[in-house]
Amino acid sequence: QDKTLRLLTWGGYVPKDVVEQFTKETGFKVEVTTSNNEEMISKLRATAGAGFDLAQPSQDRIAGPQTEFRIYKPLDLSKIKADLFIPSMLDATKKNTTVGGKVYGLPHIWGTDGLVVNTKTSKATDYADLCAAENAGKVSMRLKRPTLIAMAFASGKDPFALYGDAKAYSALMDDMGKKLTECKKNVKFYWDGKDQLLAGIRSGELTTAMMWDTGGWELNKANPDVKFVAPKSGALGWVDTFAIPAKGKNDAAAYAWINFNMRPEIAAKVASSAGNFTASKGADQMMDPVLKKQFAESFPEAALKNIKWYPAVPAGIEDIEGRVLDRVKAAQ
Amino acid sequence: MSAATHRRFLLGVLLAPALLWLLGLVILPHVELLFLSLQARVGPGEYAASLDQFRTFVDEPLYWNTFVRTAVMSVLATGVTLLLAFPAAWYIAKVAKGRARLVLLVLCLLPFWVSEMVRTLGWLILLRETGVVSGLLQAVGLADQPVELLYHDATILVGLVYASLLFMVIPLVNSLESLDDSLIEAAYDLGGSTANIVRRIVIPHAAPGIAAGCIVVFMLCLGNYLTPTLLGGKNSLWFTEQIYTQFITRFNWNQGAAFGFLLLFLSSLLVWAGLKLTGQRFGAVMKAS
Amino acid sequence: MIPSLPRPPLQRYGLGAFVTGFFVFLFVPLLVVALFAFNNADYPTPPWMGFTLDWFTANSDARTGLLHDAELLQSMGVSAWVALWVTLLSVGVGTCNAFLLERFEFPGKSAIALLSMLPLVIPGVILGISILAFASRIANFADETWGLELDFLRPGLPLVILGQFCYIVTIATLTISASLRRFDRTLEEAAYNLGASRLAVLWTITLPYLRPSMIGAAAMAFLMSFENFNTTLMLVGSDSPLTVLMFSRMREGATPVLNAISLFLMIASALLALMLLWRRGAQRPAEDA
Amino acid sequence: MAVPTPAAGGPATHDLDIQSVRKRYGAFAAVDDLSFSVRRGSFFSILGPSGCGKTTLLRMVAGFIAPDAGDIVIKGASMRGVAPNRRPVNMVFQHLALFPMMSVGENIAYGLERRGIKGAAAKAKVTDMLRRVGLPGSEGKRIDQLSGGQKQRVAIARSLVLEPALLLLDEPLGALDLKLREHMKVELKQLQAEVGTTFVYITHDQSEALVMSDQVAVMNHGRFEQLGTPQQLYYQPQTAFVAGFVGNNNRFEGTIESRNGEQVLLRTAGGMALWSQRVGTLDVGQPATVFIRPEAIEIGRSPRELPEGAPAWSAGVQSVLFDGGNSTVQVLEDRNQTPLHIALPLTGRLADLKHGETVHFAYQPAQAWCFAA
Amino acid sequence: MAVPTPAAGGPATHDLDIQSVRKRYGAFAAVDDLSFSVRRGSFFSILGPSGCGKTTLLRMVAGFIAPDAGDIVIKGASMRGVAPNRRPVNMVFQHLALFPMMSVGENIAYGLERRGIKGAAAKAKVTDMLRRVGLPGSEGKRIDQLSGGQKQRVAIARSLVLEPALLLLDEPLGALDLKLREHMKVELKQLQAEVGTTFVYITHDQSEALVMSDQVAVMNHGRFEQLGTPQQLYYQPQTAFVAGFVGNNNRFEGTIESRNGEQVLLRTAGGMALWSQRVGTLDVGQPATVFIRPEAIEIGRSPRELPEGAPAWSAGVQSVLFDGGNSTVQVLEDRNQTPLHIALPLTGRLADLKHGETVHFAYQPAQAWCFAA
Ligand SMILES: Nc1ncnc2c1ncn2[C@@H]1O[C@H](COP(=O)(O)OP(=O)(O)OP(=O)(O)O)[C@@H](O)[C@H]1O
Ligand SMILES: Nc1ncnc2c1ncn2[C@@H]1O[C@H](COP(=O)(O)OP(=O)(O)OP(=O)(O)O)[C@@H](O)[C@H]1O
Ligand SMILES: [Mg+2]
Ligand SMILES: [Mg+2]
Repeated sequence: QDKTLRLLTWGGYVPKDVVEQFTKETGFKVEVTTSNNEEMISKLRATAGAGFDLAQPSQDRIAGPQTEFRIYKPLDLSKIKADLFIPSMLDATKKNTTVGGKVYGLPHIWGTDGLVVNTKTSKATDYADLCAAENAGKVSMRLKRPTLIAMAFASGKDPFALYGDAKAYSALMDDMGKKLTECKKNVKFYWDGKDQLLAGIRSGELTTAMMWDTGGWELNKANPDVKFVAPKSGALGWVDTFAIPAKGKNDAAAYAWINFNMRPEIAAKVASSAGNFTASKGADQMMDPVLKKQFAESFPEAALKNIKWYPAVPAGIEDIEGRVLDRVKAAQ
Repeated sequence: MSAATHRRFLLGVLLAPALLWLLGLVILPHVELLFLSLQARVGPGEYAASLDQFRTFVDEPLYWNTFVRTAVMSVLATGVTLLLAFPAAWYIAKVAKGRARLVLLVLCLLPFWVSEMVRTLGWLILLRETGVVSGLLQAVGLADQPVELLYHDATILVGLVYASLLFMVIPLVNSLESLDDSLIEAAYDLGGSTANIVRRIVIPHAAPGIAAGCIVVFMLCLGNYLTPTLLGGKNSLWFTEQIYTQFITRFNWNQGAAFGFLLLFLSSLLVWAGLKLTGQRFGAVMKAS
Repeated sequence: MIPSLPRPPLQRYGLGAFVTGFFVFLFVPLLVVALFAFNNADYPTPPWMGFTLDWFTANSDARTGLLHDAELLQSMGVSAWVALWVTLLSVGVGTCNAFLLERFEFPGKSAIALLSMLPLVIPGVILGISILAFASRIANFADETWGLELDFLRPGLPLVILGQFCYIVTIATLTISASLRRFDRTLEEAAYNLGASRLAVLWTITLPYLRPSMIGAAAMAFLMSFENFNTTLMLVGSDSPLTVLMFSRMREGATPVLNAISLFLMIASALLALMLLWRRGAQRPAEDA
Repeated sequence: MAVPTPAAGGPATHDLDIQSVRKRYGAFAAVDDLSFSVRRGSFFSILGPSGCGKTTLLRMVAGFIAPDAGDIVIKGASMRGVAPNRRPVNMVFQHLALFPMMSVGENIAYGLERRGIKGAAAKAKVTDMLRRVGLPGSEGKRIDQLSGGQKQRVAIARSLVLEPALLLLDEPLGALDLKLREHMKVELKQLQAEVGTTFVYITHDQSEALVMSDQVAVMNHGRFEQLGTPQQLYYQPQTAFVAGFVGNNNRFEGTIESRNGEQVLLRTAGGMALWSQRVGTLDVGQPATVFIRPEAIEIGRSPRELPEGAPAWSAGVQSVLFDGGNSTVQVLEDRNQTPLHIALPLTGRLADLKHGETVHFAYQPAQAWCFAA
Repeated sequence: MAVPTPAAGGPATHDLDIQSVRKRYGAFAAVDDLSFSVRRGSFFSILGPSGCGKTTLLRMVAGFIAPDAGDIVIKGASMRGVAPNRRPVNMVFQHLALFPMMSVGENIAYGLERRGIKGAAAKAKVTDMLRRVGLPGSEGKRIDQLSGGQKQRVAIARSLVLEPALLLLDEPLGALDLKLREHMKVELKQLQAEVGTTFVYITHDQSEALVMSDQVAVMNHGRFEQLGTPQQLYYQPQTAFVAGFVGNNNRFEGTIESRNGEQVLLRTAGGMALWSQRVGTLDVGQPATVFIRPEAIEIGRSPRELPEGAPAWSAGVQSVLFDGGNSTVQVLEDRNQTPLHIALPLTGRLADLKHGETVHFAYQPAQAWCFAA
């Protein structure tokens, strides 16, 4: 009787035509709830992993919550067509999402965090430029962990290396907190919704912001002056995954959706709708040429190499970051 | 007697839903909240009794500050709402007649029937740097460049006041309507000035309504999430936002519960103090709302 | 002051101007929202780019108008569904409560009366989290002890309905109680005396008398449920009511279709208001008696 | 105290028999061991001050309150354990209790419907009833379109249409204004005479009770002080309470100075000596109260205008309460400074009295009553 | 129509002068070109049916409504443009409008405080005033602890303490129950006599107006029908309206058949021929109305009991409305089946009349009044 797939995912990951094709092929209807990492986790936590048949958290945010709340099911890799994935990505993701010897996540879409810059009015090239005096009042960032981590890289530290050492990490974050506090006068607002930020840049109220690549490229289409810039100290790389909630009711549909989505032609469609890149092998060739061009422009060879991929977040780290972020927000 | 048993049976039938509601949806959930707040995580999926959550609140000035700020802004918003709503309520209750009064009252209600989201969207369109008001100011020459009206504390205040007006106007209209015109005429006839009549006759009479409106508005402001998050600036801290953050982005239900409980407790304290100060009783006041 | 007293022009026109300003303040945000529903731009914000009906009717890849936005329409359906249940439950239980509180004496009554007003002053977010936490505890307990999966206690529409019901029933109780308190009990005695059974008295006299206030409470409950955000946010599962969907749209990228749906809501509530006014107008003489 | 005696006639001629009925609220007896009967087809009033237990009594008859002791027998059948909606009595409530959500016709048809009488049969009865109370064709009117008097009639029609053995009326005229009340008094009396239903009417307004009733019971503190025709109550009060409560009266307190058969002489504290009819046993030296009605006192500008033989006093006019046919004058008796009020003749002969004038007055001792204090 | 004539005396002896005052609501004249004066220290009543414009008139005097035309002069000073809180008048409102949020003392002191009288001086005045209205020591009571009559007195005290030139009272007894109203009537009259303040009192209850007033104006449709002492209104009504409105009356319509000086003979449709005093010009052939008061008719069981000389009729008793001193009997005149009601003698002589008995009645034509119809 389970004819629907309840999907908890990100905005833009489920284009209409893809759903239509999927339904035609498999008979499963798709019910989409869009969300973000934190909300996905907290929702699944509240339901103890019920309510959805497939979720798409980032790969670094699977292991921790899984240990803590046991909200996912181990994946049955035999039901996956592994050859549809870019092998290196599949392996890396599997490694990061393994808890107790079981794999909980498969890669889907990847992208980076970096700077969106209106090149007419701002010359920013690294995260530190967000706090440069010349950009005062025209800058925006999120008060979330990526910002802290980016600042750490910008000041030459490797926060990921300190993930295991809570004390050192805490000290580092405190420093970054101070930095962000000083930077606060530069900030017009801390963005929370993508739309808020895009509107700000589009209208020229903002010149520089820390954001995902896709947003930058989206703006670039309308205004060539706005570019996504991979920061000198390295863009932050993330991979969104497929994970099956612990009490998902329709695993068959979930696996069908995964396999369907990783087909190169589908993956390409999804990727261009999301404005990002995919872990599907062979989708590359079918990508939107504009996006490819934008990617090439933002990521010269060196920048591509310099991408810092998020490792799995150990428990406790987020508490440390959270308190620092709260302080930044409270600072006058 | 059978009439008495019949009555007891009826009482039971009526008492059941009320008790289910109060126990199941009000009391026990809050007991659970208290219980949660008194626990702390000691390991993955393991919790133990602890006062850590409350200690965090005391130790971390941030939370304390946020709370005070939220309370102060809410009190301020309540005051402004009262000042704005009173003349309007007076007009509706005492000056407008017949159908006009009804129409005005419905006009007051209307904005509150559309979602709070819509109202906030309206303010966003109006107040943003490239928004309507900024444009108007430039057009009439009061500003020579775009003015950012969003993301200030004053903006939050406007938003809060806007969101609360109805809840002040209705109890005020109700209590002012019950004020007999002849009392005002009598006071005037005995030589009272407008100010004196307002102070001696109108306000004492409307006191339960004022208190009811103030309590509801204060609580609404305190518990508001949308307005401070969407209209508030980078410095905007709102206690509900903290609770939301703890629950949703930090997955720290225990801390969130502690905050929730503190908010409830401290706000009740404020309301209680307010009632004591003005010599009102909660039950009577809520009936006036 | 009141019209029967001489009012200095300053007072008179001052009050008039204030009230005009008050209503402008109330309606300007709504008007701009409505206006920008026709903006030929992809974003629900200024600048004005020309007139279009796209946000109602378009169905292309670039633009999805209200009429074709399945997600939005579905969420509206969800909201209506939730509101319907909340209304039914609130009015039903509210009526029971009104009878309980106005017609019965029992030990602990005043405590129950006081408690029943409490949800009005509990911030919505806290109501949401406490119910969430409590429901999770029961569900987890059932799961761990008996392996019983109590789905309705997990975030989802049943919990949303319960959460909204929890405080909306207070309002229904207050409204219906007030009406029941005004009810002249000799009407019941008269009917009884004329040979009606207890049930017939309830059915032919008391409930018809309460009907207007029950309808009022129902309208209120429906609207409050429809526009609730704070409590709902904490309790939603996979089906989003309209407000939650609008909130996530506003964060994740909105088009003027938000304005379009807002306009739709405004028109719907204005129609409802007109209907109420018309009904009230028809009943007027009866009420005055 | 006079103990009320049941009216004459066997139980078959009685629609209502109250047998030692009692109702207490805590230690307070609202109705105190009361027994009486109401003759079929009569207009029976219970008259008493506020709080004396009238409503309690009536509600016991209607069945809303269960008596603590005693029995209520209606048309020969005991009402013990019979619910209000099964008793052959109907009640007209003080504020009428018309159903505002129903039209006049629906109000009147309500009781019929409850008995299962619907459609044309009910309609015919309603039409007929409305005609009988003088409101033909008002079926469709809303209650709030009626005047006070019309509402009154609808309330009575609503009860009468059920053809009750007994119609109970709880101060139904209390809410009306003066002129309308005067008018409704007469109308109600006529209506009762026409329909022939037994009416039990309670009121605290003595004028209503006197004008309308065949029998009046004066109630006080849960007991009957006296039961009789209006004329009996007015002209032969049995207790001081009845004398004071029914009609206006001048009241004098003092001690009995001498006795002559059934007449006694009372000396007030001020020194005035008054002959009057004694009621009950009463003898020289006892403290007592004399009542003389204002209209039982003859007044004139000169002693010659007074009937001969009776003792006469002179007095100074304090103020004239001119009220047309009901005018009275307040005077201060000259010798003892005793205040009295005296009715002025209907002819208006003394309407021009002025403050300070001297008048003379006298009364017939047979029209004055003396009770033990 | 009789045009009211201002009372005698120069303006110096008048506290209130109404000069051609008019107030219209749309085309409807609530107060229609009215002029009159109120003598200093008098109790002046305005009596009229509901909606005749009494409240409108009083509120114009108090200043709550501005007249469309004319002037209101109080103590010789024109009130044009003077705000209500600056006029030397105070008002007692229909529902009293006591301030429930203040104690009795605070209520009374309110007006004093507004004049800047505070502390001991105010306190003394309040104490004195409370004593004068018979409520010494009630300063601290809450309003809701007072009975209806006490509230009444506090409301009056609150106004009187300001020593107004004029006290305006808008049906202040309307809300009280019958017994209390009877009592307050007398009390109010005494109070006015004691304090000497001019009272302007409006009411629709003729008994109140007659009992209390020095002068009564009967108002109808925004105009005065007649202004005079209570006795004048009662015994010499100037218009049919006054004759019908003040006191009870039997009313007969017909045409004038013959005239003899100031007396005219009216023939009713039923054929009854009645002699009466004509009021105004009125001649043979004109349609007219005759009023005869119930108490102006003599009644007896046999014609011999009636005074000689006057024409007499026989009639059948319809019903006796026994009400002690105010009893009347409704009869149907035998020949023409004309219904009348006749007052029964105060002595109670005919209180035992029964339905169907034959009685005889007669009246003095000098006590009957005939007006053009
Ligand atoms: N439920 C009750 N509990 C306690 N005392 C009561 C109750 N009902 C009535 N009483 C008392 O019983 C007495 C008689 O009341 P009842 O209503 O019969 O008086 P009443 O003669 O109808 O007076 P009124 O003319 O004011 O209507 C009063 O003193 C009243 O206070
Ligand atoms: N504001 C108004 N607008 C229109 N008509 C009015 C207004 N106020 C009073 N009236 C009319 O003027 C007339 C006189 O009203 P007013 O209140 O003076 O009567 P009243 O003699 O005091 O009657 P009552 O004895 O019922 O108090 C009434 O017919 C009333 O309908
Ligand atoms: Mg009673
Ligand atoms: Mg009036």
